[in-house]
Amino acid sequence: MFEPRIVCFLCKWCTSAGADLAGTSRLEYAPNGVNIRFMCSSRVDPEHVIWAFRQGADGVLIGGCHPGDCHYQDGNYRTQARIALLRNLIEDFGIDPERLRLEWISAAEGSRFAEVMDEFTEQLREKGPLTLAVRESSR
Amino acid sequence: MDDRRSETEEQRLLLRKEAVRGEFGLSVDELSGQHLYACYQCGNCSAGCPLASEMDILPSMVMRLAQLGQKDELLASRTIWICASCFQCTVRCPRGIDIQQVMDALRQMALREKVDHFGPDDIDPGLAATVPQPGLVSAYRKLST
Amino acid sequence: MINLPYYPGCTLKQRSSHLESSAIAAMEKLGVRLSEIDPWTCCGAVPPPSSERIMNLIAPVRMLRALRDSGENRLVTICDFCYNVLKRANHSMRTDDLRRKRVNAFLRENEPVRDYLPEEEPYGLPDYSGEVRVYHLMEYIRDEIGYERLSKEVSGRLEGMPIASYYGCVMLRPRKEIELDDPENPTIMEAFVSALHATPVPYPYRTECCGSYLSVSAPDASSRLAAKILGSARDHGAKGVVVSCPLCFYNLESRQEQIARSSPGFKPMPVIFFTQLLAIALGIDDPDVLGFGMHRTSLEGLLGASAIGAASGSGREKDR
Amino acid sequence: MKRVGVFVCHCGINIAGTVDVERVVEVLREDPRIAYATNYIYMCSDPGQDMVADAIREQELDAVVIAACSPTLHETTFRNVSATAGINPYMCEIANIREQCSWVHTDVDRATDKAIRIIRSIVEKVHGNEALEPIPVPVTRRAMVIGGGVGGIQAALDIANAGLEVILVEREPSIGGHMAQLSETFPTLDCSQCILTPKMVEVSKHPNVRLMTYSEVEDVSGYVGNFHVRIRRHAPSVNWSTCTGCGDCMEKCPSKVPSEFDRGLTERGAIYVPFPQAVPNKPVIDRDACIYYRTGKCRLCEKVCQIGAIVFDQRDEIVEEDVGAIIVATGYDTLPCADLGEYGSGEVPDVIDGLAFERLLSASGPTTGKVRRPSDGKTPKEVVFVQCAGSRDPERYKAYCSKICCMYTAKHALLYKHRVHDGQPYIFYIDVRTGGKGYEEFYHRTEEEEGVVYLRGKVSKIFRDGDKSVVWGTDTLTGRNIEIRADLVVLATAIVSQPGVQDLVRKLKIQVDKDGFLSEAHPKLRPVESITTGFYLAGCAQGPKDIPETVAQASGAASKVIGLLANDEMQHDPTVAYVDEDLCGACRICISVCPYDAREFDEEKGVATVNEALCEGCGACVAACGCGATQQRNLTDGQIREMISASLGEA
Ligand SMILES: Cc1cc2nc3c(=O)[nH]c(=O)nc-3n(C[C@H](O)[C@H](O)[C@H](O)COP(=O)(O)OP(=O)(O)OC[C@H]3O[C@@H](n4cnc5c(N)ncnc54)[C@H](O)[C@@H]3O)c2cc1C
Ligand SMILES: Cc1cc2nc3c(=O)[nH]c(=O)nc-3n(C[C@H](O)[C@H](O)[C@H](O)COP(=O)(O)OP(=O)(O)OC[C@H]3O[C@@H](n4cnc5c(N)ncnc54)[C@H](O)[C@@H]3O)c2cc1C
Ligand code: SF4
Ligand code: SF4
Ligand code: SF4
Ligand code: SF4
Ligand code: SF4
Ligand code: SF4
Ligand code: SF4
Ligand code: SF4
Repeated sequence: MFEPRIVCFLCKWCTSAGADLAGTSRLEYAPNGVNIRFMCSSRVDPEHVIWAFRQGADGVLIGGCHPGDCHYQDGNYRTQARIALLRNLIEDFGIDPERLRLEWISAAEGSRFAEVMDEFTEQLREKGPLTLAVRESSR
Repeated sequence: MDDRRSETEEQRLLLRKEAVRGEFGLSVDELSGQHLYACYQCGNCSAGCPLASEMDILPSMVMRLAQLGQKDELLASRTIWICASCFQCTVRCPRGIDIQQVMDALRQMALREKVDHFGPDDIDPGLAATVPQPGLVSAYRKLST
Repeated sequence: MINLPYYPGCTLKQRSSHLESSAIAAMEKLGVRLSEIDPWTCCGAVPPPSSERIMNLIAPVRMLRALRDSGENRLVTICDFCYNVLKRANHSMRTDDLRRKRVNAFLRENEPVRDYLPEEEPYGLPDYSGEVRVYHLMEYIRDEIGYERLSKEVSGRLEGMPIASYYGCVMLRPRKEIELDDPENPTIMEAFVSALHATPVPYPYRTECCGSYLSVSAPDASSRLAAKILGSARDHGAKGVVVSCPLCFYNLESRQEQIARSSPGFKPMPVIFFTQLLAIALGIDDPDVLGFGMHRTSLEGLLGASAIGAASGSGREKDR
Repeated sequence: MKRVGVFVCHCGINIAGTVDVERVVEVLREDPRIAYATNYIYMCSDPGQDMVADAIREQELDAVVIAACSPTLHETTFRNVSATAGINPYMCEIANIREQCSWVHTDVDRATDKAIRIIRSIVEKVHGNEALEPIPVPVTRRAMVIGGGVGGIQAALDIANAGLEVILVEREPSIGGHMAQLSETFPTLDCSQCILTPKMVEVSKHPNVRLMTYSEVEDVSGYVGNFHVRIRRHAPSVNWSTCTGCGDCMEKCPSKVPSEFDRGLTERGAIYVPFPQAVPNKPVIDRDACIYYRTGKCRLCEKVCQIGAIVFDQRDEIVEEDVGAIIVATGYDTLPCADLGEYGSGEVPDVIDGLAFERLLSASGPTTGKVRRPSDGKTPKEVVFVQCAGSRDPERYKAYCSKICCMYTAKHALLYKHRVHDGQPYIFYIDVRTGGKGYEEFYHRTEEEEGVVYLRGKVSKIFRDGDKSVVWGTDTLTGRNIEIRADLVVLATAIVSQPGVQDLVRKLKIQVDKDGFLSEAHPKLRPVESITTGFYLAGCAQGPKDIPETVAQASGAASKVIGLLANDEMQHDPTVAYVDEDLCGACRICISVCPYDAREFDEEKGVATVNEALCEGCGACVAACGCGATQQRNLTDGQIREMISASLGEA
């Protein structure tokens, strides 16, 4: 079976804490993602996402606090706006925009985090590996 | 003893989710363009309604019964025909509900299901000859099919 | 002389012709010619053009659109019902994208094919989106003529006359669509009465509904409301009540006999259209214009026997 | 290249049960980016910590990665260990292979694989890390409190009692705020003046408090710990240092205007103190009301003042001060009755608001506590109280619940019954909200023992008829409409934000919500702090509150300030944003995205800068910078790219 590789950018205050909770609650989920912890989802630069795809990621997950809960007031609104634009951009690159996922997961939603990881992994399995002209050439 | 209990039992509104968030409420919402559940039962609409004393159910209670899906009771009420669409309730509702539209929606539903409440035969010919057109037109449009 | 596009509506042509005749004559004196738009159709008369049914909007929008296309941007109307319908139709063309599209599409489809239109504009003129300002005549007087000027133009004939204003239901409401005045604490009619040198009488029932079309379907209920309104005006010292709506006039004036029957102790109260009041104040006394003959309740208590005698010598009642 | 050491923890079987730690170490030892790798059963135990410290010294490591539990648990522990072993604490990073790996997976091979990727990505991060020191920010150990209501007074006293200096700035001629207007206070019915006046005096006499009444904040610059404020002291037109407060001038002043303090129920002169217990008890001349300022004639006050304290040409004075922290306690206002058209637009004389009724009830008020109605001074026998007047009405007025009016209306009805034994109070309500200790009991007492009639419904219209005020309401419980011909109507008008608040928050650069109440940093966990560091909130300025809550929040804000000012310096996390000046294209996007106003523009150099003391390190500006000029310390774009690559590489 194809095992997609996922890069997860998680904010420290909500989603990473939610992922920790999934751990303390011993919720099992697919081990396809590696988490990179930022202070806030608004630290995610579109470049990072594109870089991840070019380096072999089949999917990118961005996790932030629910709207209104951002530790830095409105960082997640910025993220949302940026990601919406980015979706169009990656589509132009020939990347299925569904491979980029934005989720609001709070520190209390461990099970949500597990669910999202499973769901996303399954979705990417169906899509198969990402083939990318730029990636081929860089390899 | 038993009889009395069954009587009181019948006076209860039997709530089921089909009634509370069912077809009826949805069609009232749709026909009126208002959200029934925005109503928090302050009673302001009733308090200011100039025709409240002529009604069997106060406007705020119409809203409440509609929330609870009590279609039959509402469509049989006198209130929906007595409401003069004067907008008094509408301008005062703290939740911005156009109650007058809800009344209109209920009238329409009643008209669809039943006979006309009011038709050309019911009008006094003398009256028909003198009353200004808006009165006649409104009465026909609102009270008959 | 200013030419002002004017929408009469059905009632003013028939059962309330005195409202029209007095308005035209009075405005003429103020340098404004009310010129009837042509053609016009019934506005629909039902106050709530309910959100789901665009049909109620077709007739008013068609007229407003034609008016705009003829290069006008104003329309005045006098009947409160017409005003309510036209103004709200206009409001929804301004604010409701969906309805604007649907109504305009409907109008387009039913438009006569005009083959002289250039290719690139297959749909003719642009969508109507509320470009015309709809005035109530009272609003036009307030905003465009101004009460200050008005009070200089009128004679002192009404000096000190205690008159209660009756607003009825649809002239002010609903607030967000009509925006003529504060529906809870309006001043437009009282200020008008003052501008005519009469004395406005405040009373609590001035914005309470008179029953509207219930006079047709539930006449007793409407009589009871009318009795309260007129009684309240009287208790506060009014000698007459001024109205602007034909249906209010009917409920408060023409039905006083019925009111008296159902409310013991009721005393007749003169009721007059604001345009009649304006005409008198401007020195008009042609009985055909004032149309006191169409009144069923004597105006003597308000205007005095001599004034009425002169004016009501003959009157028309078109429908009879 | 740095010499990086990796320490893989078993956590008993918590990690080792799913992750093959032996294999992890083996693989990592092959990695050219890693100088040293080892594993241990409990890394956070004393022997584990010693092992890390020893390895740092012996292996001459520049940086370490601890592959263990979540950084929220032991990041501090291992950074301290690193520091004791002689490397900069920011050279230590945690790879989370427990919560985010061993505990959530069961397949040993795949979990081991994932653990290796996690560790490699963190290894790349420490390679890019630089040694950092916490940013020291000097602190001015003095505070300012804006607003001298009960909230501001309490906060000022708490700070002053902790030995710190406070400046208390009040806009009106006297401190006291709204509480000074109240009669008795729910639920215990203590006399408001009796409990407030001693505090007013105490704060004015306190050696650590500098009281500035009749003053307003002109502007504020600087940042937490180092604010510079300019305060405008309005000219009272009286020399307060010589004035004895004898009151002769006020008695003689021929000008009369409605008294704000008495809600227009009485009049005051142009030269006045707002109320007899005012602090300071020195008069001011209201120049708009003074005949002399308007016409050039009068000066009667000057003639009667024995001391010669009147100074007509006195000018406003600007005072400049440095403070380290600012508490905003500017209180509330009430919705004007004039806004309520259906309740008579404020034109019905016997329809008054709650604060006016407080004045009628107050023993020191215009009627010495006897309830008399404004129109003709008669004792009202039937009084209607209208709750939620302008509250809970998103359509026309305020969407929120004003929180205190249920309680003060119950109090009003009860006090009215105490004053007028044969009187009948009615209360129209939608809900009765009594969330507070003893509040529900108080409400029951009014309802049961005092014979107050509660009517559940909103009042739709009030109008005057003869000498009565007619109230049309409804009782939704019986489904009947109600008419009451009342002698007096009291409206529980909505609590609204201070009209001047927009102007103030612009000067302070703090935030307000859509209703004009000050925004707190977090609704649950940081309710007394503003979003902007260094500003604290107290009382109704933040939202409707009663006195106990105001005082609690004021003390909370004061203790935050005392904590902040405890040292001469504060430590600030150094993982902040910074700018490579050569790359900056001067687009200023960073300035617009920063939620903390930490970004500024250096006009001289033509580049954007970061105020490190204000930066919270969210990274929003870094991501927004199109030129790559802005970076974040120890989380640069370069580091992130390496982390991504490592996490996707072979395991
Ligand atoms: C009718 C009524 C009855 C009440 N009864 C009770 C009761 O019985 N029990 C109870 O617990 N609570 C009661 N309250 C609530 C009580 O009044 C408040 O909780 C309390 O007054 C809040 O205090 P504060 O300091 O936050 O605000 P305020 O009392 O409003 O004080 C704010 C101060 O800041 C000043 N200020 C404003 N802007 C500026 C500026 N820009 N610069 C400088 N100074 C400024 C103002 O002049 C004022 O002195 C009642 C409220 C009302 C309306
Ligand atoms: C069903 C429910 C839902 C709620 N939902 C919300 C909500 O959505 N939002 C909200 O803001 N609030 C909510 N709350 C309220 C919230 O739980 C409390 O406000 C908050 O937990 C109070 O914190 P506390 O520290 O005062 O008390 P607690 O949380 O009770 O903590 C007290 C601690 O002291 C310890 N302790 C007790 N006695 C001793 C002793 N003698 N010696 C040593 N330790 C002792 C206890 O073990 C406990 O750990 C909810 C409450 C309930 C019941
Ligand atoms: S006024 Fe509005 S919210 Fe109040 S009861 Fe009527 S419909 Fe409901
Ligand atoms: S619109 Fe109908 S329900 Fe509303 S106030 Fe008027 S008569 Fe009453
Ligand atoms: S450092 Fe963390 S993972 Fe290791 S033994 Fe301690 S608690 Fe467990
Ligand atoms: S008369 Fe002079 S001393 Fe007395 S209060 Fe007035 S200003 Fe002060
Ligand atoms: S000068 Fe002004 S303050 Fe002094 S007494 Fe005259 S009016 Fe009053
Ligand atoms: S506290 Fe009571 S009276 Fe005040 S707004 Fe809330 S519910 Fe209404
Ligand atoms: S990192 Fe965040 S807080 Fe710091 S300067 Fe940038 S946007 Fe402002
Ligand atoms: S966003 Fe970047 S380039 Fe633009 S001003 Fe800020 S630092 Fe300079």
